[in-house]
Amino acid sequence: MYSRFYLSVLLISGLVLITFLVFATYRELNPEWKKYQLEYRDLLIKNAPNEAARKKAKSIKIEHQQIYIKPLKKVDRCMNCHRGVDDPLMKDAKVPHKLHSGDYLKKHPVSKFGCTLCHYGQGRATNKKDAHGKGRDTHWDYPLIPFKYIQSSCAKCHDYLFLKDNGGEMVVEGERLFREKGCRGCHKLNGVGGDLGKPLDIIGSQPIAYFPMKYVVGERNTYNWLKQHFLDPRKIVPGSEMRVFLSEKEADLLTTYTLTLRAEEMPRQFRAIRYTTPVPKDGESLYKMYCVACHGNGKISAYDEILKRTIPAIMNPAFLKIADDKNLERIIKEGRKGTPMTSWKRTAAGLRDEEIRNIIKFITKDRPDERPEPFDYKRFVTDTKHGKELFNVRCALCHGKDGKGGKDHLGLNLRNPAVQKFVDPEFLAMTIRDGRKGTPMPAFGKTGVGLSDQDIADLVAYIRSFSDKGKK
Amino acid sequence: MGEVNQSGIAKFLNNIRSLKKSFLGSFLRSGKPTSDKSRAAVMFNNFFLHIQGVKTHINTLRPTYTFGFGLISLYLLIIVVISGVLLMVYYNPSVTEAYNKIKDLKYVVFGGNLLRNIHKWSGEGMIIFVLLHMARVFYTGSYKKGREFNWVIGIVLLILMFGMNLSGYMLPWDQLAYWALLIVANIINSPKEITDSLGITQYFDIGGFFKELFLGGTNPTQESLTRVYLLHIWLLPMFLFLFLGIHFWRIRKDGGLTRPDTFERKDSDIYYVNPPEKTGGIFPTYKTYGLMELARGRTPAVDKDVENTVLSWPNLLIAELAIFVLTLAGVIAYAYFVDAPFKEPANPLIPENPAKAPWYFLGLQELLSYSAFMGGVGLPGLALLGLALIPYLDREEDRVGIWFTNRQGVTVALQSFIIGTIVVIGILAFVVNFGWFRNWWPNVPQILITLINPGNIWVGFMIVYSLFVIKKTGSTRMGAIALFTMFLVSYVIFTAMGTYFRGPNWDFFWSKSQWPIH
Amino acid sequence: MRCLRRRSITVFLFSVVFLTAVVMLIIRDTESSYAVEDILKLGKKVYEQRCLICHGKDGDGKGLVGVLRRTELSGRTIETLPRDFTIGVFRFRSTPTGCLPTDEDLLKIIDHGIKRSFMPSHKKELTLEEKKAVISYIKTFSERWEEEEPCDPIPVKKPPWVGSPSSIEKGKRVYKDMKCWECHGYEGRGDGPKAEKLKDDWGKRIWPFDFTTGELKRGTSPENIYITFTTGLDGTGMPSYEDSLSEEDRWHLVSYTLKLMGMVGKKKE
Amino acid sequence: MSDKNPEKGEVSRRDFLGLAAIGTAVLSALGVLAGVLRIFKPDVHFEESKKFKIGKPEQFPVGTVKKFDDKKLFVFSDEDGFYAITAVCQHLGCIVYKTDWGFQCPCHGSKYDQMGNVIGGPAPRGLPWFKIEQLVDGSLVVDASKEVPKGTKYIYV
Repeated sequence: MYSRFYLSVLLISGLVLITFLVFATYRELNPEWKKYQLEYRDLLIKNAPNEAARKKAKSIKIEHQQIYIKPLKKVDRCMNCHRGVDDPLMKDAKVPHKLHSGDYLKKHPVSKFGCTLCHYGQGRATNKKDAHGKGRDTHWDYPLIPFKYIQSSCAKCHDYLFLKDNGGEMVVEGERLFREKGCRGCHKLNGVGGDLGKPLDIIGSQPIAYFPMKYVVGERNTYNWLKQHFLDPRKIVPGSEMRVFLSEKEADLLTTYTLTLRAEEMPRQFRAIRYTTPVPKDGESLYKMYCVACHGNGKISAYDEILKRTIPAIMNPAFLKIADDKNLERIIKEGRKGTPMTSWKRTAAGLRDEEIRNIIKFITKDRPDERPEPFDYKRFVTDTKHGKELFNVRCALCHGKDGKGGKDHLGLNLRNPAVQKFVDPEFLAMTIRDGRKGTPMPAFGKTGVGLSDQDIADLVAYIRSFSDKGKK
Repeated sequence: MGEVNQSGIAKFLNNIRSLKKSFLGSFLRSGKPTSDKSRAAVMFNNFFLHIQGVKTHINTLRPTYTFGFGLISLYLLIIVVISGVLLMVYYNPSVTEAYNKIKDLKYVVFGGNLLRNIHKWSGEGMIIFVLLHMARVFYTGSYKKGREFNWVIGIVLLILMFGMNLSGYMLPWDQLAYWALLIVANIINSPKEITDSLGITQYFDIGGFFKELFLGGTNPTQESLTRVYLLHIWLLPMFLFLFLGIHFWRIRKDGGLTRPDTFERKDSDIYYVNPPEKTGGIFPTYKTYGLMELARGRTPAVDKDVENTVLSWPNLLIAELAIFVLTLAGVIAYAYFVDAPFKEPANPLIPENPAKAPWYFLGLQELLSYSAFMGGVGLPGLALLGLALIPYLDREEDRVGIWFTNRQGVTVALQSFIIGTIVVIGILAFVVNFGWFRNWWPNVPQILITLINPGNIWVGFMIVYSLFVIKKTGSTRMGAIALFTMFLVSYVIFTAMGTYFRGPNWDFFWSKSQWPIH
Repeated sequence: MRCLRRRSITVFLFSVVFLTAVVMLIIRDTESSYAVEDILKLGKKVYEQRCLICHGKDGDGKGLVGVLRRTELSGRTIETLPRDFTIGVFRFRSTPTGCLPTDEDLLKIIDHGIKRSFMPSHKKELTLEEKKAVISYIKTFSERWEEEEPCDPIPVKKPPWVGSPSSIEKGKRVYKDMKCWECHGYEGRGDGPKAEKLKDDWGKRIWPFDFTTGELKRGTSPENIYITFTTGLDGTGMPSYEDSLSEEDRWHLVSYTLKLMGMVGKKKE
Repeated sequence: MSDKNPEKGEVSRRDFLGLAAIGTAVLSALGVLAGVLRIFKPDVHFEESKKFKIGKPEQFPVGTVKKFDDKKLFVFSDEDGFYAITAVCQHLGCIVYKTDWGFQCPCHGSKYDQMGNVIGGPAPRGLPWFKIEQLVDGSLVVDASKEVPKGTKYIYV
């Protein structure tokens, strides 16, 4: 009777509509977690020790499990699938029904702490992929933390002294490594440290987008980025100047420690910090914290491919012989512009005067007793022109024609304003005359190449004239 | 007394007994529509139905004439409104809560994810169908003969609909939302480009003023979310419904949908309509025009082609119902399979790379990457103005209601389609390969780029080409067809360019798989 | 603008060619005018000015500068001593293994220096005549130069397919079969199982090349890599593969080496 | 009435009254509209101050660049003094990053040189420089609401 076309359209689309409504309802009624809960119930029934327990197990309800932690504003729905996590009967069950390993849950009841506080992952999610936060399409910045880094979560509430004996060795070791590998030579933490790298204060809680994931192998998450970049910084960040050479295990330790550096702070009632860990103040520890990344043991001077320059041997006796404390303090405090050596004073990198003095004390512990023979630069009348000729023949090989040193040159940058400004001519002259034993810098004086004192004075005058030219 | 009481109670009991009948009778006043008269009365007496005529022209019911685009847009709007109200149950316009609320909706609300998908996709579906509707109205010349103003209303509705979609995009407060909000705010800010060039920003910062109005500050904050929310759920819908009312009212006043002056009924029409009964009924087809018996109008309308009309009940209503169910089924099927995008929580410190606006604005964003002002304000403004002016600049009134007017129209449309495609792709290829002024002369003043950029050149070409067509064919309608076809082509191509071929740093990539991972 | 630049380039090139021709004519003229003693005298002077500080007074590589250290990207510190001329063994030759290098080989080293070893380039500092003189002087340090004649250089002709994916794949097999990885490591990082205890012919600790660290000492080009495979590096653990590998296989190996060095087969960004 | 010298443009009393009444209505409506618009703009925005302390001058050794992520700001220090350049791209508000040659915006590929001048991409204007002031206690304050001409560097003790 009615129009055939529209009626058939109505019929077909009505059928499609009903089909999809049925599909959608089915999908909504059968979420992934239900399967796990049913499995869990079957396990309970199977493992029930007595009839009463079996009866109880049979009456268990399949429903949403949610932990709401008010002070943290956290919602965890992990127990939708991991319902057996605090059930002692599930000791031998398989994941996801397995009882939580160790006795952590005794002191950290699930109802108070939830799961994602330590394990991360997306607590609100109710399917495995989203909840574990794996893959980029889950759009979750804090995926489930690999088991080997899990200890980083302990440091949210516990102090290092406690962790040391109570299952947090990796954090403690990581912290030690962090100090001894000299990370703070380049990175600031709590406002103290060098300026070359990025500040690390909240690095562990930065979103994934913060890290350039281009070269990361395997899953692209913060954990893998951190570890792989500890193993080979230049592979992950091309052109990185990070000087770090670690074994696999050390990289894991440092990753664990880095992950403890987070922005959020636990509310008081969660924290259990009893002791503040003392920060070492002695020269050796400080040297390791701030200097060791570049200067190593300070004994040898080598050209460095990473920084593209020669790193001076600051604990070389020949150097210490002529460098007095005041000179050293000035170098450390002001830094050397144009080199990676930052200014370490209180207002820049954040070291206290006392700490700098301790470092100097440590550096100069091998200083030879004898003092060098003074050069007395002032008594000479100098000729920069002659100095220039000498420089081009004698010094340019290593220091470069313009004295700038730099790439593929053994010598240091002599045009460096710090050298020009702070290093007195006496020091320069003595260095040229006596060389630096233990480094490629030979003695140009009578004992070595055989330049006269006048020649050396001319050279010094020429070198010092760089700064005048620089200004023009 | 007792007798009166008794009879009163009896009456009352009687009333109760006949409650169903009397209630239904008051509700469905014309009774079961069995005769033509009662069918007409149903349409007439019902608030919701009376917006439609009692009789409908067969042309309106032919699916190949309208394809139901306008109707589908309306139904999508209804679906959007209903699903939107349902979403409001859970949504909370707060920068800290909005994101979590939507996650909850996804994970623990029965059908919540589907609901969100339906809301999202029917909203975006509206864009497509409104544009198709617009194209239909245009190509059948339906903006003429008194319908000029309704076309303008349609343009207003188009803008409002874009605004609704856009403001909705920002509510989840994820990375997409945040950066889209920022980009839109800066599009609003883009008149600065002109005021800067003129050096009057200091005194007359119109872009900055509106940006501030929109964001409630200088950066997207809670204030911005509140304002966007207000726009999305109240201000824009209110105006949308206001103008929608006018739109429908005008359709009715203009005599329903357009149709050819010389309409010929085909045998195949029998598939679409329930043919009018030749015998019986109150409308002897030989006698009267229109609804004189029922309507207390002044004069019977002539020229209604009454021979080719059929009763709206049931013909029109069954068609409308069919299309409604079709729309709903389509939306739900799509929403079942495709999830609405939802990314990481908003992070003001780390921009998305590429930071893309929602897809329907990516054509604009492509233009924006040449010049912010022209792409964001100048060209869209010009395009909307041009669209609105079409009915006033093309006043040829013959052959309204026929697709492409005539054979020449088909040719012109096809030619402009081909030429438009080639020229747009040519311009894009040129820009991708050789860059623009700034790549050649880095110090070129901005005003020059604002005035001469690929977008402007394209618009200039469109105008010149349609003038050329007008001159060649001697018909303004042909010029309009050329212009509109090119507009559609460029909208589609620019949008596709922005969506599929632009990657990080807005560089060109053949496919997303070539994007550098970052 | 561009036209002007092109013209100035033409003028510049032309004048360079012209000047070179003039200089070469002059040099050829003056060359013959020196007697052998004069050449040695000049050589000695140049040597004492520029070489002595590293290579030592007697050419034994024990100059004042001493050991040169260098920390690679992988963090290992390599110690280098300047070449000892008294043994008469040279690494960077174009002649077969065991042979003396040609004068051109030595000249090339003086001109270009040795990458990553602090041997600087003397191309601009010395005239050709001085360089030749210093080569003559260097030859006086070892008796080998009197007893032997340098062999003929090995011809190098690069096939066009070097660096292609299939060639890389074949090279990878050669790398595996010839046990290159024993020293150079599985990923070419110079950390193979044998690398730990590698010593040169005089008992000094040496390190296999880490391909990821940068330039080849003799300069990174496919030809140079090929010549290294063919001639070997005398005095080190790097043997010559002239006999054990076909020319084609050696070129395949070059492809793979280039891949390890990250110079081919990298996805374009 | 209206036929009274309409060509002279004279207005009768009643017309005048009508015009005045309607005019007043329109004016008051405009006034109300302006007042309504004004509601959207609070006297103070509910956001962080545009002026912020960045620290003492000693904290910026000569030759350093510091990026203040949350303030979207670069602070430079060279021999001639301090200067602050915004990190907000002037095209559509993305955040630029520092490169060897200047600044690069990830969104639409705008490029700026070291001074913040546009050298590529769609950005309509260079990155603005902000005013730096010094407080009594010696610390530096960047005022991100006040632009200064490019090249203005501040020298403080």
